[in-house]
Amino acid sequence: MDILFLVVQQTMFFSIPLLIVALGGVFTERGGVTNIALDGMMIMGAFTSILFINKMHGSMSGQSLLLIAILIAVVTGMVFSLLHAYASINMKADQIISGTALNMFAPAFAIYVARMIQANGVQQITFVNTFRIPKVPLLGDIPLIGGFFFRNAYITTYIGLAILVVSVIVLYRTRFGLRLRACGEHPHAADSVGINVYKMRYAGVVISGGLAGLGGLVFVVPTSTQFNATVSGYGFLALAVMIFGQWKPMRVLFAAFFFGLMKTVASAYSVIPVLNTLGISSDVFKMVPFIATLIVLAFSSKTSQAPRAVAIPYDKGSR
Amino acid sequence: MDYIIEMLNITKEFPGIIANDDITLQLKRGEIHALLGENGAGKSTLMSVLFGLYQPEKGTIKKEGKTVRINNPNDANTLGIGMVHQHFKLVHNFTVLQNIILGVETTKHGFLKMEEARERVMELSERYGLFIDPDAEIQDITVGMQQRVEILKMLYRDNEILIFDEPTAVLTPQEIEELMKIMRELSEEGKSILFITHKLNEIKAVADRCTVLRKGKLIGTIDVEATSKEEMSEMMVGRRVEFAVEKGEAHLGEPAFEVRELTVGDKHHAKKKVKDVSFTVKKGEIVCIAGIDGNGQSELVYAITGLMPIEKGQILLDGKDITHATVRKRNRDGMSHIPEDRHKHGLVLDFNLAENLVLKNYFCPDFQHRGFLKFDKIYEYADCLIDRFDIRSGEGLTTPARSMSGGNQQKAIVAREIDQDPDILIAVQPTRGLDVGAIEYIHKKLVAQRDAGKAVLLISLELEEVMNVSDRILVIYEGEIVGDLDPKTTTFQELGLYMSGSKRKERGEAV
Amino acid sequence: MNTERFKERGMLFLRSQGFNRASASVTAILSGLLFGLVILLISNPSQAFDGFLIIMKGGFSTGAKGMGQVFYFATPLILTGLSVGFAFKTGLFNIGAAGQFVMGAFAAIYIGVKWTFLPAPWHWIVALLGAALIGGLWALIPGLLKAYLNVHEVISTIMMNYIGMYMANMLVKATVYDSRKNLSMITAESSVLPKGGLDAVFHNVRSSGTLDYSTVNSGIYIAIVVAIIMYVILNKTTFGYELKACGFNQNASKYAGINEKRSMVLSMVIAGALAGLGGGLLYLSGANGRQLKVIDVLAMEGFNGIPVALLGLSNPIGIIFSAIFISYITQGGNYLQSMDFVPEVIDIIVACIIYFSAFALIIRNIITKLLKRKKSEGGEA
Amino acid sequence: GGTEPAPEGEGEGEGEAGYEIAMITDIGSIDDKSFNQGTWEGIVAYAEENDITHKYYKPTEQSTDAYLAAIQLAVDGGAKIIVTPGFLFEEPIFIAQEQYPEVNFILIDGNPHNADYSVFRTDPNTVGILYAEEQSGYLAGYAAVKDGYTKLGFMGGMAVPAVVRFGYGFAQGAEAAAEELGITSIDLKYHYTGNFDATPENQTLAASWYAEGIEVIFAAGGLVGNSVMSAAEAAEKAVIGVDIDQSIESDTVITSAMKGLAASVQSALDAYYSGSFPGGESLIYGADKDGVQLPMATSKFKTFSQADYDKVFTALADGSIVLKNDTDAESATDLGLSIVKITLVD
Ligand SMILES: Nc1ncnc2c1ncn2[C@@H]1O[C@H](COP(=O)(O)OP(=O)(O)OP(=O)(O)O)[C@@H](O)[C@H]1O
Ligand SMILES: Nc1ncnc2c1ncn2[C@@H]1O[C@H](COP(=O)(O)OP(=O)(O)OP(=O)(O)O)[C@@H](O)[C@H]1O
Ligand SMILES: [Mg+2]
Ligand SMILES: [Mg+2]
Repeated sequence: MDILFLVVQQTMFFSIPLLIVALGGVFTERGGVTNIALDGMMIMGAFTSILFINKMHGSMSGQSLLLIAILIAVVTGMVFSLLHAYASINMKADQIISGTALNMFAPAFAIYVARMIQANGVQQITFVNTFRIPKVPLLGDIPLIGGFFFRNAYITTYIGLAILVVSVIVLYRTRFGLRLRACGEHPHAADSVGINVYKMRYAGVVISGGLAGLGGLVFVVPTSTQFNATVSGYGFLALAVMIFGQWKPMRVLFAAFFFGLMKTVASAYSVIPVLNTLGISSDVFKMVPFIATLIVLAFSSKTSQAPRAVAIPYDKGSR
Repeated sequence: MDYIIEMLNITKEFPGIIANDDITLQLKRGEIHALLGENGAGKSTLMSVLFGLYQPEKGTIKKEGKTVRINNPNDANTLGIGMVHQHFKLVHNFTVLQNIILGVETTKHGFLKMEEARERVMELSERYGLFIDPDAEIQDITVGMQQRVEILKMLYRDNEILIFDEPTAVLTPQEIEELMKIMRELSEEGKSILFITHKLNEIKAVADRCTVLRKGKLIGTIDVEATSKEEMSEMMVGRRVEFAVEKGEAHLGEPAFEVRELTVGDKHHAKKKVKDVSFTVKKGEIVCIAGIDGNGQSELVYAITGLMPIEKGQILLDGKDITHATVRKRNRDGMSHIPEDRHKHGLVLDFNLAENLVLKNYFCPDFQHRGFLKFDKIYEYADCLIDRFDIRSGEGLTTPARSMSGGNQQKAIVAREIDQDPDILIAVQPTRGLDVGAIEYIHKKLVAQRDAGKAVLLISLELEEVMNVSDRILVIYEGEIVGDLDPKTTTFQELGLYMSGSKRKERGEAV
Repeated sequence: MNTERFKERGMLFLRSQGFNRASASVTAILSGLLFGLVILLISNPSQAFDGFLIIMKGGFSTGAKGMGQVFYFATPLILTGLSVGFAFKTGLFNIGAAGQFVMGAFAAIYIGVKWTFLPAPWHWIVALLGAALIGGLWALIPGLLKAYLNVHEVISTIMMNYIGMYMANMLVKATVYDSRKNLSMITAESSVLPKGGLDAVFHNVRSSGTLDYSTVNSGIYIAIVVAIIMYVILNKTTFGYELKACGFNQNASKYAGINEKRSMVLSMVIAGALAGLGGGLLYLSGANGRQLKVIDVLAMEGFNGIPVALLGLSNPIGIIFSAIFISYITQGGNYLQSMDFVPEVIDIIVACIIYFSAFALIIRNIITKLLKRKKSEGGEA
Repeated sequence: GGTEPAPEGEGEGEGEAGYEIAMITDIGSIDDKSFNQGTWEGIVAYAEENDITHKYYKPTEQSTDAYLAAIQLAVDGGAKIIVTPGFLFEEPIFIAQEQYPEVNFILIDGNPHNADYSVFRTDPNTVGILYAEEQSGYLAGYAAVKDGYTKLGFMGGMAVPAVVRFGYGFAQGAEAAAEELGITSIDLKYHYTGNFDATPENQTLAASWYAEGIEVIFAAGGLVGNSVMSAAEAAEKAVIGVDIDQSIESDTVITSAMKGLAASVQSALDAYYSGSFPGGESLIYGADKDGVQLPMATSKFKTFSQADYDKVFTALADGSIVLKNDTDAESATDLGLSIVKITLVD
C-alpha cells in the first residue's frame, strides 16, 4: 500500500510541473507563437524564486513563503518571456531562433548571477524545504484518497490542478480564449473582426512565461534541496507533453500523468513487486517512459494537428 | 446628394506600384454599387482602405458628410462598415456560431454567453434565408455555406454598409441566384452595398451603379441600366472582349480516357463520395463535369489523378490501365492536371516561378543530368513559358511564387500543365477568380488543345463556362453521374434541374 | 567604362541575397558582442576592455595551437549544425541531434575498439560510416513515425534523445567499458583520424623547443567536405529539389509525383546520419581526445547544433562559418578565465548573438532599403 | 590579499602577475559537493592564511587534451603549483609533469599513468594522493548499524573506484557492527544512479526505498545526495553524506563519510611552501593520516558515542582492521559478507 501511495505521490512531482508548463505551451501556441524556450523560462522562474527562498530563509517559512516565491517565479517568467514576445511578435523573428537564444541565455545567466552574488562564487542555490504538508487536515484521513492526494503534498500540486481547470475555462468559455485561439488559427480573420492580434499573442506568450516560471519552481522544490541552473530538460519534455496532448488541456493532463507515471515506475522499479525481480538493467527501465510515449503517440497522432498559424509571424500585409 | 460613404481622392501605394491612384467613389444610401476591374486593378485594395486594413497615403473618407478616420477594422465596425473578403476570413476549426460572434462576443464577466448569440444568429438566418448549421465546423461545410456565414457575420454586427469582395467567384449558379436575392433584400431594407465582381451579368442583375477601375486609376462611374455589358467590359479592359468562345466542330477520335465504375469512399462516413462513375473522353473532345460544389467532383479528380485511394473501379488512359499507377507514372503517360486549389496543390509557394514551372518535369533529361539540375535549361524554358503565357510578376523567373498575384499564379499552373502537351488535360475550375481577359485566354487554350486532337476533362461550377466551352456535359449529383447532355441542345434551366438532383437520366442509359 | 562595370558588379553583389543575409548575420554578431561588452563592464569594469579583447582574439589567444582547437571544436558543431539545418531546409525540426550524435559516437567507438582487424585508413573510414549509419537509423524511427503516423517530429526526436542516451550508456557498459574511469575504452590507433597535415600548422613551440600540438585532425576536412556536399545536394540536384519541395508543401509534392513520404523519411535519415557522423568525428580523436562518458546527461553537442544552424541561416556553407565562429568565440571565452570573470559570460554573449540574429529579417529589410536608396541616388546623380 | 572574500582569484599580489596556486576542475563545477569543492576549499583555506594568489580553471571538455590545455592556461597564468582533483587527471598529469618540470602538481584521487595503463610514473614535481574511502565508508556503516539501523541503502553516483571503495567499506562496516551486536540480518540495497546530479529520478528512487522500509541511505554521488535528502525529509528518514560534512544541508543527514580532501590539500601545499614537497610519492590518506573521518560533532547519533568512534577509528588507523577495496572484489556481493544481505539494484 505504501508503495502505491508513493507511486501516486511521486507521479505528482513529475506530472504537475509538466502539466503547468505544457499548459503554458498550449496558451502560447494556441495564440500562434511557438515557444521552445519553455526550458529557459523554467530555469529563470526557478532561479529567482529559489534565490528568494534562500535569502528569506530564517525570517519566513512555510506556505506564505512558498506563495510569495510562486509569485516571484510567475513574474520572472512573464518578464523573461517578453523578450521572446518582442522578437517573435514585433520583430517578426524566427521563433525557433529567439527561443533557442533564450534557452542558452537562461542557465548561463542563472549561474552568472549566482556566482556574482553568492559567497565563494557558488553556483548552486540551496534552500530549506519548509513547504511539505505531511497531511492535509481532514482530507488526509480519507482512506485511500487521502493517502494518494493529501499526504506528503504540496500546495503547488493543487495550484497546478487549479491552473488546469482555469485553463479549460479560459480557453473554451471566455472571450479571451476564443480570441486567442482565433489568433493561432487564422490571425487575418481575427484582425478583420477587430481583434488586436499582436496584443493577444503577447498575452499568450506572457502566460506561457508565467506558467513556465512557476513550473520551474514546482519542479525543483519537492525533488531537491538546491537549484543548480538546470531543470533537467523538463521544458523540452513539457513541449513534448503539449504535443502529446494535442494542444488540448485535458489531453495534456492525461499526457502529463501518463508520462509522470511512467517516469515514476521507471525510477522506483526496484521496490515494485514483479518489476524488481525481472533482472532487467536500470538503463532499460529508464528508457521505458520514452518508448511508451512513442508507442502511444504512434497510435494517437493520426489526426493531431498544430494550430495552423503557429510559428508564422503575423504580418498584416501578407496574404 | 445623400451619400452615406464617400471615398475622395484615395491614393494607396505598395512598393513599386500605385494600387489606387486618386480614386473617388461615392456610395448612395440604399444602393448596390458595383466595382469592376481587371485582376490587380486595385479593387480589393480600395475596399481594404475603407475597411481600415490599409491606410491610404492621400485622400479622405467621409461618412454622411463627416470626415472619418478608419485606422483598423474596429473603427470600420463602429461606423457600420462590414466586409466579406475575397478570401474568406473564417477560422477553420471554429463552429459557424463562433465565427459569427468572434470580435463582438456577448459576455458576462468575461464569460461567453453563447445562447443569446445563437438566438440572434438563428433569427437573422431565418429572416434572410441564409441557412446554416450553427454548430458545424467551418472545415466541414461547403464554400456556399461559408459565404453565408460571412454575410451573417456582417448582419450580426448590424452593419449598414456592406462590402462584398468577389463573393460569387466560388458559388454555384443557384447560390449566386440566392445571393443576388439577398443583396436586393438588404438594399431594400436600406443597407448600402459595395459589390466587387468580374461577372457583368451579375452587375446587370443587381447593381444600380458601377465604378470601373483600370490599373489603379478611376475610369468612371456609370449607371448600370444605361450601359451595355460590352461597354462596361471595354471600359474595364480597354479593348473589346469576346464573350462567346469561338470554336468549331469537334473532330472526335478514339477514346483517350476511360473511367469504369469508379467508387471512392469517405473516411468519416459509410456514404461514398463517388459512386460507380463511368465515362469516356474521346480524343478531340472537351467533356465537362458540371455540378454543385461538394457533389464529389474533388474526390473524383483526386481519384483519377492518383492523389486519393479508390475503393473500386478502373481507370484507362489510352487503353492502358493506370488504376494503380503512381502520380508520376500518370503524368508521364500523358495526364495533366490543373488543380482546384492552387495554393494547396498547384504551387510550392516558397519556390520561385521558374522552379514551379518545372515542378512536373524537373527530372526529365532536358532539365537534369545524372541528378544535377541544369539551371540554364530550366531558366530558358521558364522564360519561354512566361513569354508565351504572359505570366506577369515582379522579378521574372526568380519571383517567389508567394508574391505573385493570384491570377498570374493560375496562369503559371495552366502554362505548366498545358505545355506538357497532355493526352488528357484535367482542368478543375481553371478560370476561378480571373478577369475576363485572362478567362478568354485560358478558354482559347483549352479549345486549342482539343483541336490538336487531345482530350480535355473540365470540371467547373460556372454554367456559363460549362455551356460555352464543352462538347459534352456530364452532371454529377451526390457522387453519381446523373446526366449526359449536349450543350447545344440543353438549356441553362434543364442543366440546373440535373444539377440540383430534380432530374436524372434513366438507369442503364448509356453514357 | 571598365570601372563603371566594376561598380555595377559591386552593386549587384551588394544587392544579392547572399550578401544581404550574411550582412544581417554580421550585424547580429556585432550587436551581440556589444551587449557582451556591457555585461563585462557590469561584472568587472577594470578588466572589461582587456576581457573583450581576449574574446575578440578568440582562438588566436594561444597562437596556432589555439586556432587548431577552434577547428577541432568546430568539427562536431558543423555536423550537428548541418543536421539541424538540413532538416530545417526540408521542413523538419530535428531537435534529436543529441541522440543521433551519441548513438553515432557509440558506433564509431565500438568499431574503433573492436574491429582491429581492419587496417589503418579503412578502420577509421568504416568507423565513421558506422557512425553515420547508426545516426541515420536513429532518425529513421522519427522519420517513419512522422511520414506514416503523423507523429510530430519534435516530440519523437526528443524521446529518441533520451532513449539514445540510455541505450548508448547501456551498450558502452556492455561492450567497450573502462570501468576504472567510467568511460568508453580508448579506440585502436588505426581507428584514429589522421592529422592530415594539420599538425604541421597548428602547433605551438614550447620554450623547451618541443612542439605542442593541437587536437585538430582531418575531421575538419571531412566536415567541410560534407557541408559542401550538402550544399550541392540541396541546391543543385533533383534529389534536393524534391526534398525541399516536400518540406515547403507536401501536398504539392505529392501532386507533382514526388514520393513525399519517402522524401520526408530520407530527410530525417540524412539529418540523423550527419549528427551521427559528428559523433564519430569527435570520438575518433585518439587517446588524448574524447571518450564517451557513461552518464545520464544528454549530449550538449546535439543542442549546440541548433544555434549553429540558425546563425548560418540553415545554409550548409553558412553553417561552416557559423560553427567556426561560435567555436572561435567560445575559445575566447575559455581564455577569459585568465582574468576575473565568471566563465559563463561567454555563454551569455553567444545567446545574445543568437537572439539578435533573430532580428535578421528586420535588419535585412533595413539594409535593402539603404541600398535601394543608394541606388536611386546614384541613378539621379 | 585575503582582505575580503571574493569569488575567485582573490588576493592578487601587487607587482606580481598571475595566480600562484591553480586548480583545474574536473568537468563538474567548483561547488559539486564532492572532490572539486573539497579540493578548492583546501586551497582557499591555505592560500588565504598565507596570502597567496590562487585561481581555478575550467577545462573546455572532458578529454586529456582539454585538461592539458587548461593546465597550460594555468601555467601561462603564473601557476607554480597546480592541484587537480579526480582520477581523470591521471593521464594529463602523466604528460604534464614532464612538460612542465618547473611546475609542481598535486593529483587528488589518482596516480599518473599513461593511456593504456602500461606505465605508472610519478615525477619528483608531482605527488599523487589517494584516500582509503573504504575506511570512511566502513566508519559510516559501522556507526549506522551500531546506532540501531538495520535496513540500509547505498546510492553511489557511478561505479568509479572511489565510489566503489565507499560502498564496499560501508557494507563491511555494517557487517562488523552487526557481528558485535549479534544481529543476524542486515539489509543493504546497493545501487549506482548513473549520474552525479540532483534529479527527480534520483529523488523518486530514494523515496521508493524509504517507502519500502530502508531507514538510512548512504548517498555517495555529489549532488545525488540532495535528491536523497529531499526524499528523506518527506519520509522522515536518514541520510549519510559523503566527502565533506553535509550536515548543514539537511537535518536528515545523520553523519557524513568524509575524506580529508581539504586537509590533505592543505598539508601538501604546506609541504610545497616549506620545501618538503613529497615529490614522486604516492600518498594514501587513511585513518592513520587523518584522511578519513566522521564529523562526530555534527553527527546525530542516538547511541553511537564518541568513545565507540574513537575505538573503531584507532583500529583502522593502526591496521588491526583490514578491508577489502575495489581491487579485491568484482561486486559488492563478492565481499563475502554473511550478515549483511546485499540486494544489487542494477
Ligand atoms: N499587400 C500588398 N503588398 C504589395 N502590393 C500589393 C498588396 N496588395 C495589393 N498589392 C498591389 O496592389 C494592386 C491592386 O491589388 P488588388 O488586390 O486591390 O487588386 P484587385 O483589383 O482586387 O484584383 P482582383 O480582381 O484580382 O481581386 C496589385 O497589383 C498588387 O500589386
Ligand atoms: N507582396 C507583394 N510584394 C511584391 N509584389 C507583389 C506582392 N503582391 C503582389 N505583387 C505583385 O503585384 C502584381 C499583382 O498582384 P495582385 O495579387 O495584387 O493582383 P490581383 O489583383 O490579386 O490579381 P489576381 O486576381 O490574379 O489575384 C503581381 O505582379 C505581383 O507579383
Ligand atoms: Mg481583389
Ligand atoms: Mg486578387
